[in-house]
Amino acid sequence: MKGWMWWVAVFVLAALVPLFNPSGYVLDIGVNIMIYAILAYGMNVLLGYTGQLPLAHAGFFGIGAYATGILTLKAGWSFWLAWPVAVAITALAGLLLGLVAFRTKGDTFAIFNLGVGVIIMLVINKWDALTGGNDGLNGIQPPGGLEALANGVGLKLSGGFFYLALISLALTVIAVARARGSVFGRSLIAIRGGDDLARSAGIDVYSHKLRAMMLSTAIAGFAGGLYATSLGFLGSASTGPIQTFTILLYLLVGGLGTLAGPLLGPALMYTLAQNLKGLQDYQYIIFGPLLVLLIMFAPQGLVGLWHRLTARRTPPPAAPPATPPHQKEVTRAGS
Amino acid sequence: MITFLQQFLNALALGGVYALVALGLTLVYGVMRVPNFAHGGLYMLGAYLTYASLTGLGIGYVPSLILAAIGVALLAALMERVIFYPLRNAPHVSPMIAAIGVLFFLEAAVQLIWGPDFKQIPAPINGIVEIGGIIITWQRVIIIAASVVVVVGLNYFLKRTLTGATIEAMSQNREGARLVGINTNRVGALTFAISGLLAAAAAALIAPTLLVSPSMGEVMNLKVFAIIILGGMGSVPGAIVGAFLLSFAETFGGAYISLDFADVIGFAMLVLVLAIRPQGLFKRGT
Amino acid sequence: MLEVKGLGIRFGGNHAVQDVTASIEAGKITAIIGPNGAGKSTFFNLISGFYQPTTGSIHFMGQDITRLPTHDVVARGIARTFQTTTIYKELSVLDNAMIGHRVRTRAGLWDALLRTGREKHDEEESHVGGMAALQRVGLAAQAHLPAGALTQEGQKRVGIAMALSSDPKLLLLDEPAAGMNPEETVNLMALIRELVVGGLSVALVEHKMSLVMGLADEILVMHHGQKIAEGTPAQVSRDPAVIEAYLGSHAHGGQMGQASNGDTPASTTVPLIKDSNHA
Amino acid sequence: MKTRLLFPALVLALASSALADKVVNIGYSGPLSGGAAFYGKDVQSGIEMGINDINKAGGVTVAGEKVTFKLVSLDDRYLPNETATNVKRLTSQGIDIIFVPHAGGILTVQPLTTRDPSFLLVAYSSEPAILAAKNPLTFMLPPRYDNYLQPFVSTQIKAFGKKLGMIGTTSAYGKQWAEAVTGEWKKQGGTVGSNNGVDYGTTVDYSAAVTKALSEKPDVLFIGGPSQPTALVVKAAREQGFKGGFIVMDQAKFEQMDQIVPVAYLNGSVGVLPTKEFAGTQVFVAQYQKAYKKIPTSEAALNYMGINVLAKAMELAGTTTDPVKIKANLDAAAKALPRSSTVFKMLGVTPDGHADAEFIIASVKDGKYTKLRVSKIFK
Repeated sequence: MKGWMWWVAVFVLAALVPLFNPSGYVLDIGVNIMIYAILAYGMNVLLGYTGQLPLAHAGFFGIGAYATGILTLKAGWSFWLAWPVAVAITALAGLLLGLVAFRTKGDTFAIFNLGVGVIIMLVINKWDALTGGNDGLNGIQPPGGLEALANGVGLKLSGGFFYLALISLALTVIAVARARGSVFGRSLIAIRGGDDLARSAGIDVYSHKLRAMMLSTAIAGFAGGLYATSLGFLGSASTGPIQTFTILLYLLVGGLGTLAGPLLGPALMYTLAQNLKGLQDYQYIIFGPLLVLLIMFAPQGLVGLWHRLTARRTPPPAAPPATPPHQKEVTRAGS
Repeated sequence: MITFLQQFLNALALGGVYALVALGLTLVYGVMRVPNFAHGGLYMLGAYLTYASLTGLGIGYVPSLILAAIGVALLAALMERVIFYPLRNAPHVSPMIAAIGVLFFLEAAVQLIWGPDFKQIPAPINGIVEIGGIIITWQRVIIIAASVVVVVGLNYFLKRTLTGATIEAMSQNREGARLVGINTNRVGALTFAISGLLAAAAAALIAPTLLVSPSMGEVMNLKVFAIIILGGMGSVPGAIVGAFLLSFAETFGGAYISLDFADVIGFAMLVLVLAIRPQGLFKRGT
Repeated sequence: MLEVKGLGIRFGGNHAVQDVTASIEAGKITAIIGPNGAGKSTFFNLISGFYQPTTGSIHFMGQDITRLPTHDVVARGIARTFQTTTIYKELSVLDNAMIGHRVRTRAGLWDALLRTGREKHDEEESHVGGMAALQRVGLAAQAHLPAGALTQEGQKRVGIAMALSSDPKLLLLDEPAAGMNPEETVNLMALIRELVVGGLSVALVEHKMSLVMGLADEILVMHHGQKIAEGTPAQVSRDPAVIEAYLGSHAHGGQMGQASNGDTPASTTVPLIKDSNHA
Repeated sequence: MKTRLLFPALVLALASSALADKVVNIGYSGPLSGGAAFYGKDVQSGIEMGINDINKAGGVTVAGEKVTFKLVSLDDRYLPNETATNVKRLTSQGIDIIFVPHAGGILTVQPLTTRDPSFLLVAYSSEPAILAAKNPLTFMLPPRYDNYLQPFVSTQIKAFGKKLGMIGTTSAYGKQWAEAVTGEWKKQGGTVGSNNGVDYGTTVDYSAAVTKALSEKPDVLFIGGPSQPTALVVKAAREQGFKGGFIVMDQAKFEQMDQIVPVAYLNGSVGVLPTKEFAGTQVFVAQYQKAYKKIPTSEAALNYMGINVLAKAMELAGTTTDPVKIKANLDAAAKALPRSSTVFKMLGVTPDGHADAEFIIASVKDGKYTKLRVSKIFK
């Protein structure tokens, strides 16, 4: 079976789920997984393809969500207009951060981003007049026409949200796959291999990083808008570093720099977390070491393991990289 | 004027604690190039071990502090051996992500053992000192004094002892140090142990003035990272200056601008400094 | 083709390259030699835009390229390789070459997302350009192997292909023969000659004197960051300043240029420390 | 891909096994891990103990049937989206009563209460937006606090003077309280200094905020958040030489604060005390300490009461599954609650679902708690 056929099969099967009339809970899990997956795809653009650790990711998710919430609630816009505008706002915010942040490299870049992530969360939390501060934003409406549309095909609103999320996820996968498979995407991979090597190959590293950042944050904002409308309430807690770390964990489990990983990770981990709820106290006692073990022994996550297993049975050209995808930056060749 | 001097002392005590925690972090970064996100976890664990020694073993404050510091130092060295040493040649994001995993684990483990409630460590010496209308508690006097002692002691250790000089050499130039025949393996674990020691000591010092909880390390973590980036990652003087810069900015920003602003100010400063000087205030080789 | 005037760069208080005025002629092979730490690679890094010079100017084909960012320098036709086999080992040989062609394509993020005509055209062109470069270095048959699976020499060729696929007019090779056995070195020399016959100009930094003397049309000798001699191999090898420089830097200097063998530990650590300060 | 097929099956299997004879499941979604875990666990402990007590007493009789309870707790890490997922999971298991202890989660799931399947939301949060939503199936557990503003303010103005300094917490509830106290203080002719509220959840050191508030030379300080940090604010103020009185927001409890600071520091404070008048109170405190090895907070006590009121309401309504009928009987249940299970004196439940209890308010003098008289009950 060819790669794209698997994807079609997965999406067709997912699209069948609401037709079996499952409980709102099952649909909700589906929507949550898909939101996390979209976020993971966004993070993968920067971390998996470009080799930069974006620790402000949940902040941009927050910007997208709050922009959607504020535009619909306070400015009275239709969701269908507010959503794309929120995505544009997030991309712009990503550009602004990138202009400054990409002056730094490596660890400093990551921690700088973490600082920005905290600022975004604090601003959302303190700016009562705009964001509702600690009270949050309440009463964000479902997209106009979604309920009628869902009812029209014999579904409830939750079914409508499931399909909205599924379409959003499909768009994200297509966008990321196209970006990765392009001339532009190949340049990102080149940057992942090291700034200096990419520069000497003639790639405008700064401008490519900026555009990767914009794509990544735009996707986070896209997920944010979806989150805002499907939940109806926004609070600052979901925009902080803990949320970023959760996305990072999901992405690592699935597989960094792979196309299936960002979907596989959230699907597995979120379902697992749901079924571990009886062991809440132990959840992070398991997840913490899991993160360590993954990064040490399986940096490409489940997809990487799968490739390693199948590689034994297929001829070498399909062999995956034995080395982690993003090499250490080459030291400058000066004497 | 009295209010101003009072705030000055407040800032001094806070800066002392920030400096102690930040020093360990910056040393580890300097020597190992590991941005140790688990550092806040070590700090939190230090507070809990102090609490446990005080209440469980019934020993005094100072022995508890020492016990906690040794315990955390050993754990930090173990962490280096088991996790960060094997990851030394991995992509630079790997140790960072592993450290986040350790932080998750430490928090969950502490909550499981001691529960999620606030714990209180009684101050070893109660009471206050009053000088010309300015009031300071004995605990804060101890904090300020102890941080000065530790900073001076650390400086002596790095400059005047062979082991210290080795750490210095390695943080200056890892490859060079290896060529000169320094055992880089041992230095890594040792540096981690020192950083754990400092974090635990800082926690034991400040704990009597605040509440001990499993998430107390998260806030501290973010602040000390802001500090060491401000000062330049890996720079020892940078960490000290950054610590006091942050504490003074927070205290006086809170006092004269807005208390809401105090939480944001550290990070706003960080963004500003990096926008102008991406290498931090104290430039050093990487 | 390339003229530098008064070129210099300082790291801290240390002049790594100082007041170098020289030119590289079109259609020729120019070698840059000198003892370790003479500033040869720094000189390369300046020309290719990796470092910003503190003084002086660089002109290429009559245009000032002194402060251009690296990718602009590549776009104008100067490509380089690194000392070590620095390539994308986990990517295929063809991908490596296609990355080098990026500078000749213009498709960006929007083109990728919308699959525009430009994207398709550029992708096709990258493929053609990459394959053409592989053909030139004789790796077309290995195009789909992971680059890391090739031999040391193969990986060097991948590096050269990556540089060639940017359609350069001037190719800078930083110690191309390092780590190669004599037979591989001969093959490499043949390759470089072919490239020059094909219309390319080449400048290289090299320690292997056999290669330099057998290949170079022009030689530029550097010592302590300064140019001390320039000329044909025959002229240079008789130049007293050159002989002095090589003898001075190592006592048993006999054969000029076999520098790496006779180095003392001290002189290897010096550049390392310098690296760590400025990298 | 496999997982996508697997998880609905898993969930359905879990859901179908949930219902057993005569055991009614009570749902709970709150923070059980992360920074707010101590709060979520406190609330959980109250509900849990209430259920254990009811079950030990043989359960309640609903429509002639003996009914016992079981608590189903889910962690939501304080995140509203997790709360929503948890609530949907609980309702899909046929659970009709769900406790949620934070405003974000409550506001998120409020619209779900009346959708199919409907459920009764027990909201443990004082956020006014919860009542403003006019949701017919919300039972708001923390009692109204406006009754004690007047006696607090008049006591302190009389005892210390007319200048009030503000160092409350910046949670939604804290801000609301600060506003109400400011209003009442001004109404009674006092002046109020600048607001120096700090987040009691994240502040490392209160000295700076305290110094700032004291620089305005207030006679009385308004403070309050969770008990333990509140005690630290008291400590910082006393150590910086503050001699005046405190108005302590009802979230902080004297009996927890005096574990952390000498009770002499609290002299001149007004705040709330759980009453010791009822038989149920002492039993509750003693049993709680035995089971959880700590002093019960008002979180635990109020939720303990909450589950007792609910059990009683089920008895009166004659159903365990119809949230509308149970809700309709809450007021009667609160009034009919036996003294043995009373921690606070319940005055009833308002028609819009807000619990009304009588707290004993007290001032501290010479390390002793003295009851204050509430002169006027706002209705």
